[in-house]
Amino acid sequence: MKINILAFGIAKDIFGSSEVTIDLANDATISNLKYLLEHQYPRLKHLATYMVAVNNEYALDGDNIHERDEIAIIPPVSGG
Amino acid sequence: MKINILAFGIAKDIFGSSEVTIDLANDATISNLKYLLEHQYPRLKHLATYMVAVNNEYALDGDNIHERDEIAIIPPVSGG
Amino acid sequence: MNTEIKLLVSTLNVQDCVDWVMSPETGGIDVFVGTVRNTTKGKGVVRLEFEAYEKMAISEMEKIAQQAFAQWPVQKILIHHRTGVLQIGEIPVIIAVSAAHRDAAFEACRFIIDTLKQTVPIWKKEIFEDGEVWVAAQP
Amino acid sequence: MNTEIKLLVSTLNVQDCVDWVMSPETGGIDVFVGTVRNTTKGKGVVRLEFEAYEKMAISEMEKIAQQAFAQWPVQKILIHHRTGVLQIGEIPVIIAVSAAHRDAAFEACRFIIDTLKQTVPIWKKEIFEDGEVWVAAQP
Repeated sequence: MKINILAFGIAKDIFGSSEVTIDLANDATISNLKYLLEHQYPRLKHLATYMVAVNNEYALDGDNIHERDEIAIIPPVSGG
Repeated sequence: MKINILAFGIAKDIFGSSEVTIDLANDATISNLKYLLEHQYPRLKHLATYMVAVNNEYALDGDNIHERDEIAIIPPVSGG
Repeated sequence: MNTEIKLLVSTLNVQDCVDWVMSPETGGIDVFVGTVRNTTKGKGVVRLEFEAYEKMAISEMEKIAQQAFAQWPVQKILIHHRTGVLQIGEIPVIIAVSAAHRDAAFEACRFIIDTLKQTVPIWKKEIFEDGEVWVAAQP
Repeated sequence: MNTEIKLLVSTLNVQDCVDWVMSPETGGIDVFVGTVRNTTKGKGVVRLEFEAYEKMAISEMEKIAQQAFAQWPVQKILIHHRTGVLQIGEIPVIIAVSAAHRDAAFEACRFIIDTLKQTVPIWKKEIFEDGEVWVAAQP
């Protein structure tokens, strides 16, 4: 399945875009997604840390991704 | 010596005035003053507590009072 | 001057207080705003009246500010306190503290209001429908 | 509604925030005002740029407010956060919390800003004379 990934902050700089499309297996997990992204955008591995949000909630590595989920890369936040 | 005593809050109600004059011995202490005031205005003894200020500073019971000192009765404060 | 301490008879203004403590070096400001509640111990309050021993109140508030400067790395401290008659919802006190980092601002601000309520010669009379009482005066 | 949570592109106003949380039952309001400092780790800052994942940021701030209501007896919670370009001295965030008694307002306000900085998807870029950096992004 084709999944759109939203990027914010430094992740947007790393991707060179605020949105990229990734091809994932139907039963892919957050872990699978991170592995693919880090392969394609190695600078992701140099972040202090980063999270993935699914439908506006922080997701765990084992969570599954479904078609039409809204996926976002959340680098370390620094609001306030 | 004649000493003017300023009164605030409930002390003003007890004295019936914002200022009263008391005749004190020249070497009088805060303790002596309190004793005289409580004799003359027994309702003072019913306060939760009260302090005496000399020249805008809280005074201790053993402190001496001098002519021209500014003396004030400070009932429990409740600002803020 | 890094303190502004005033007793005022007119309405206190929060924005003015924040503007006064802010500087280009400031990273965080904590502001405490006291307000007149419509009840005390379940009883309806009509209004409050504040009275101050003015010169000593200013001097005690200045002491508290200096104690705060000694304890926390804060930049500016403002204390504005009303006197006179206040209606429900009016503001008896505003304390604003600026600092490079927020922890100092929070801690100093809370110290200042807690200590002010214990030591500064200001008195509050609560006016009820059926009487009035000087707060904290009686045991 | 007892919460007002907003991302805004225009100047934040402290007085409006205090007015919104105040009610006749309120005895104390604590307000935290973040401000843009002119230096970070000794280096001169020219301006900041804030970016938010808007829908999730609102939802995370709402969660924090609900956690605060669960922990402290507070009445109303307001969180206003800026996005876009901010100059030195401008206000990125205002948090205002009202309560019958001040301890709850202080504690909830501090919890909210501390948690916001850890969980809410908002990012700050510091612009220096000679470059720029996304704050906290690199180890």
